[in-house]
Amino acid sequence: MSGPDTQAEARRLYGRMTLIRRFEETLLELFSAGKLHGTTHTCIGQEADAVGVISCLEPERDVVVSNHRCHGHYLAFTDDVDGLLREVMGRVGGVCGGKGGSQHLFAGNFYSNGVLGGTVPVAAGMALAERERGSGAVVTVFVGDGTLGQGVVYESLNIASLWDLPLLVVVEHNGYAQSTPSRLQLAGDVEARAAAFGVQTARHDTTDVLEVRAAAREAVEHVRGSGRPFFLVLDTYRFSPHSKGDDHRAPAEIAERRLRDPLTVVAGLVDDAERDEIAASVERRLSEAVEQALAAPAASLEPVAP
Amino acid sequence: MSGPDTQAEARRLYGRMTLIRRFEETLLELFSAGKLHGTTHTCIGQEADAVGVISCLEPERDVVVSNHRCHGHYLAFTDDVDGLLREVMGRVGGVCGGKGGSQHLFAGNFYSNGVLGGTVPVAAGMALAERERGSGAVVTVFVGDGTLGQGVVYESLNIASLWDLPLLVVVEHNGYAQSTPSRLQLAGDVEARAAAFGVQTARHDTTDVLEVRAAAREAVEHVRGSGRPFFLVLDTYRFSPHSKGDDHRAPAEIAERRLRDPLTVVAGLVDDAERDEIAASVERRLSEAVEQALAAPAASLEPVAP
Amino acid sequence: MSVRCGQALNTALHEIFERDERVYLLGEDLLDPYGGAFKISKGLSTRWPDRVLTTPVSEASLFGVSAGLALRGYRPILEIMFGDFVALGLDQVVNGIAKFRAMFDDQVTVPLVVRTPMGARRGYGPTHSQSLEKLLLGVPGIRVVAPSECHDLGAMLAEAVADDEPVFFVENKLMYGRPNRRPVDGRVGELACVEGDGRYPALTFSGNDFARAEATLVTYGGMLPLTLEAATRLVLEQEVFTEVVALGRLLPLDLGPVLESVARTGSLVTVEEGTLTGGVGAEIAARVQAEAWSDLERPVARVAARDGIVPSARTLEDEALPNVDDIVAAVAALERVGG
Amino acid sequence: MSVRCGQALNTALHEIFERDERVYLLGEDLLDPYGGAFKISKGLSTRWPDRVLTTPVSEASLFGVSAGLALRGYRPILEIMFGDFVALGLDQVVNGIAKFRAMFDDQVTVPLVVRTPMGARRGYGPTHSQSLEKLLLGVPGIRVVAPSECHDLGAMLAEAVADDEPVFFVENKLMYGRPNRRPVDGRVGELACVEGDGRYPALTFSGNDFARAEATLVTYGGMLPLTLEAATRLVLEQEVFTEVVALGRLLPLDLGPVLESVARTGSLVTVEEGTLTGGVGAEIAARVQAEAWSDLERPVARVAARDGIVPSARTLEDEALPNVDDIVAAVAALERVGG
Ligand SMILES: Cc1ncc(C[n+]2csc(CCOP(=O)(O)OP(=O)(O)O)c2C)c(N)n1
Ligand SMILES: Cc1ncc(C[n+]2csc(CCOP(=O)(O)OP(=O)(O)O)c2C)c(N)n1
Ligand SMILES: [Mg+2]
Ligand SMILES: [Mg+2]
Repeated sequence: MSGPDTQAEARRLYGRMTLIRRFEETLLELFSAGKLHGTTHTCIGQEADAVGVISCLEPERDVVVSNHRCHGHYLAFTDDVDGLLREVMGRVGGVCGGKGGSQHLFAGNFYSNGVLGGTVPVAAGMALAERERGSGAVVTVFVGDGTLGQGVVYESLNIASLWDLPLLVVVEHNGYAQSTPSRLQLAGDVEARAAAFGVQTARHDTTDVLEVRAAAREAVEHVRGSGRPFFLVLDTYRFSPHSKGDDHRAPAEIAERRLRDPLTVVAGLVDDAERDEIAASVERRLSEAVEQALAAPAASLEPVAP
Repeated sequence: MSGPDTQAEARRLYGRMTLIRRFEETLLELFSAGKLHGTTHTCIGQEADAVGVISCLEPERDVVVSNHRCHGHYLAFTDDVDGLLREVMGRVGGVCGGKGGSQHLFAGNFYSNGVLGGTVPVAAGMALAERERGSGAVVTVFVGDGTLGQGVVYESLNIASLWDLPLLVVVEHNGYAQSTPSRLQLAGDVEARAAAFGVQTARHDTTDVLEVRAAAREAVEHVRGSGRPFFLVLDTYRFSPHSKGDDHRAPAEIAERRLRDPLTVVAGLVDDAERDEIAASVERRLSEAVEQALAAPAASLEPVAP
Repeated sequence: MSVRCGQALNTALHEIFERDERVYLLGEDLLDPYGGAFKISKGLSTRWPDRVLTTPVSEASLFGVSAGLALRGYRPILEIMFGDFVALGLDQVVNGIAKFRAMFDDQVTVPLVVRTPMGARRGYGPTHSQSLEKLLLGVPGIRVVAPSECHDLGAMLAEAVADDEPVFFVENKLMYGRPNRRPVDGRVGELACVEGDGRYPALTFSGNDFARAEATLVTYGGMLPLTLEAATRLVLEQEVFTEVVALGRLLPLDLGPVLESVARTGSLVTVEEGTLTGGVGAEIAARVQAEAWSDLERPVARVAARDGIVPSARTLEDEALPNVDDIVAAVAALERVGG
Repeated sequence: MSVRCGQALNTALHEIFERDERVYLLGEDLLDPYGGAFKISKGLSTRWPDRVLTTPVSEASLFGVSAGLALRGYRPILEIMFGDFVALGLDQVVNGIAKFRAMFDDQVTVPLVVRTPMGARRGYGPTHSQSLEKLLLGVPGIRVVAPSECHDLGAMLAEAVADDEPVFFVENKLMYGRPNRRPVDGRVGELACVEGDGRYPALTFSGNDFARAEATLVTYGGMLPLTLEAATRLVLEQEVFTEVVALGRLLPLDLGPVLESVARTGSLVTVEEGTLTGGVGAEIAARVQAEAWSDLERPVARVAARDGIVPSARTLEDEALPNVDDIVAAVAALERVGG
């Protein structure tokens, strides 16, 4: 589990996670400094999910549908720091021209929406399109555990199973919906909820991006190979507040989960020098992006010369 | 299984089923004769469900929530032939003044609505009310197998399980939603869909009203005793079309299921004389009801002297 | 003898399916021999078994699935069995379908068509008889098309499928069984009929070849035959001539033909089957009084269903819904105000 | 210094809970210390742990559950975190909650209150900034109440809970943080303010003690402060006096105070934050032109959001939404029409 290939891979994944982490920390700082307006939901602590799963996808062919907590998915899929930063900041050059903002992103094969649950049937429909087109694409939709409260998720699992749709549902189970812990919103067994519809499932309690990647690879292969849906539950944790403030979870609980920070977990496979280099290059990239975004004009309805 | 108590019981249940059967056959005749307007969904063939389940309930205390196919449930619960007939016929004296018609009934602790699925959360809310009031009531909601396509059913199972609601969901699994057979609308396993939410389940493939009654008694006792929901699947079949015409099922399939007609199945426990007596009294009751309904004025917005 | 409207729609669907293999049909009970609850989809599943998907009873999800198909290059048609059930899909409509194009900065389109029958007068009761298209008027980002029995149903359905915007194609239950009375040589029966240009055109009718008329009646969908009957009765019983405009599209609302007619008549009555408050007539009245103030000799009047349920009993249903008498009375009452 | 509107609502909830044990609160993230996303429910779960139910994220079901509670004798309050999510519950609203009483022939009532914040100007983007109350106007059988920062928020919420009809209590996100500026001795600051009678009263404001004014502005909810600011600017910059009516209830719509004011001013401008087409202003305009035709010197004008999304970027959001300038311009433009 630590040959040279794994190490190169770990480095790449570690780099991606570091970018996402620092991107979102930067957003929170910009908010605190009053340089951002609106809302944001960071995935700090959950980066292994986005990076591990999306590393198994082919961005030219596969489709990702995400939710309110979409920055990590977006960056893992597109690497488009500028487009996202400017979108969130409402500046010219935002990937949706400032119309969508943090929760409503589109680029290439990536889509997100901020209303919970409704993304799942849309993803199912996209999977149907890809199946009909014979593209061999897998459509991956990320949802949180709280989103399992939405009935449309089950309607869509039923349909995906009935119609053999190439749909991968990834549940990022961070134990909370906003302020509400799972025990107050989820009865029974999460995996069984999908299995009941004849959908194959797996669940992994890990923040190790390589483990996530291995689990996702199996899931993606299952979907691509069989053309049938898969329901992958990833137990995780967010260190940051739900949105920008207002975190009432016990500090001890957070501290304990920080011991399993995905950046630390995989760090053993990246040597110090590489880590420093990654850190430096991420900081460079982000500070340039921030500087340019701050200098860019505010989004406007007038078309901008390219 | 055939002592004198069982026989008396069987007679009572047989009588109730006969009433429902003949009531609905009469409706279909009135439709054919152009004496009825609107729509109707008969439960011909499924009477053992309504009669068996409702025989375990206490109409003064327990609540029933039903769907489009509600005549059997209504008659089993209220025995109100006149109120229902006039409601369906749009005459003065209809139980909802002609406003609701066939699918939208209310009387005492009975409610029905014609939009599929939405009844389940309403029933859950009623169960919450009864729990809070400490009435010890069980709220029973009848749905069809096709209605398991509605996501709100799963939202409500989750809530009923999380909140310990005294809710009995009865699925009358007649193998079809309108014209569509189960295999085209239900993936996976029906019982597992509820079990996944930590809800106790049972499934019985029977048209024997005594068996239905035994199964329902267990379910009702479970709900009343534990205060927790129960999901009871009853496999059944309707002999009549979905609504008034348009039945494309194979005649051989229907014929085969007619061998298990609930009226025949239990008939062995009722002797010929009793059967004749029941038949005669049902005919008398229905023909009087029809005659009076036909003579009654059309429903009107003006209040009618009692 | 013209074909019935239901048949015209069915034929159009066959032609659309033949022409464009990106077109899919989703909905409940679509398979032959059933062919959909109102039979409009008959024959399609036999000819194109792979492109007709009969679905579970999962309206909310179906709106989303259709949107997903449309976002990825297909042209789905979603049949919602009763218009009342559109309510189950409104999150998908309001927070997804209507917004994707704008919020993704014009980089995507959602070319889907939702076909659904609205309307009452069949005794189906409160949850199966509504005219809920009024709710859709408040949702920017979609189109609402509502043909009448005198419209070119096939052409309009084809236009809807070819449209890059999401289209609600609102049918009417009673219309299905009635003849599709297309204008021939500019006439429908005794009436002169002028058809507008472009997609989803309005039709304007006159009983005296656009000679002087005393009021304009604007309506759509299933209320057209009642409105035309009222217009005829007004001529026969009161010698009052009117012009009748049957809109083809309710959203975006193009009131050109109405404004032109009002410029001639000076009076307007809106006629719809849905309930009054927040109805189609409200938006029409608000616009016409703003845009044609100087043409109007009196306030715009509205004829609509009583605010409330559509009861099940025929007698009660009749009392709740607008009928020919109501239209005649509304026109007669115009005399008494303004002027 | 008056309390903030959010605080006033929170205090009212505490009083309502104290007074009536049939009152329950359901919604997402209600438990202390969180107390709901906008904190309006703070403290309730601590005092009444059994009557505050924090829920899964299941809006559709929650509408139904609340209806069930209400049908069986309780008085539930449902908090929907963002008004945009009302769309998920519209089947329950349209096909259940709004119909039960009528279709069950007046034998039941559904006394539930849905509290929800609508409105934009916080950069939350297209799916978290809408003013969807306009869609509810087309649903007979419910009430829609929409207090402004000058209304007696506590009393109105208590009235809603005491109401036997289902009530949508539409709050406004920005209002929560603003002072609840109740009239004192018939004045709010410089302005004379007359409060109507009965439940959910309208407020009518005048900058010159109801001496001659040139137009009436009718608005509600979060647009009141902008409308009052526009009225002030019109006086200062153009010496144009107006009267401003802040409705308390949108459905059923009681336009008495508007008609009274229009009888004095002869002109009406409607002001709302939601999108124009099919908005609240459409119904108001349709009614006022019908009922006050002879009082009106010119057509009713409407100020509303551009038909489209509420974009996320502040600059774009500002362009899409109606602001003080738009209101001033609409009044200034009145001069140019009719008269
Ligand atoms: C339909 C809907 N209801 C409520 C919300 C408000 N909301 C935003 S995020 C969130 C919690 C979601 O929890 P989960 O699905 O577990 O995702 P997480 O935030 O934990 O990543 C809620 C309730 C929403 N966006 N959409
Ligand atoms: C939300 C909704 N969608 C569709 C319908 C139309 N419809 C009425 S009954 C029915 C089939 C229901 O099947 P099932 O639940 O199995 O009950 P059954 O008719 O077999 O008793 C359908 C699709 C409806 N009433 N409500
Ligand atoms: Mg979560
Ligand atoms: Mg069935």
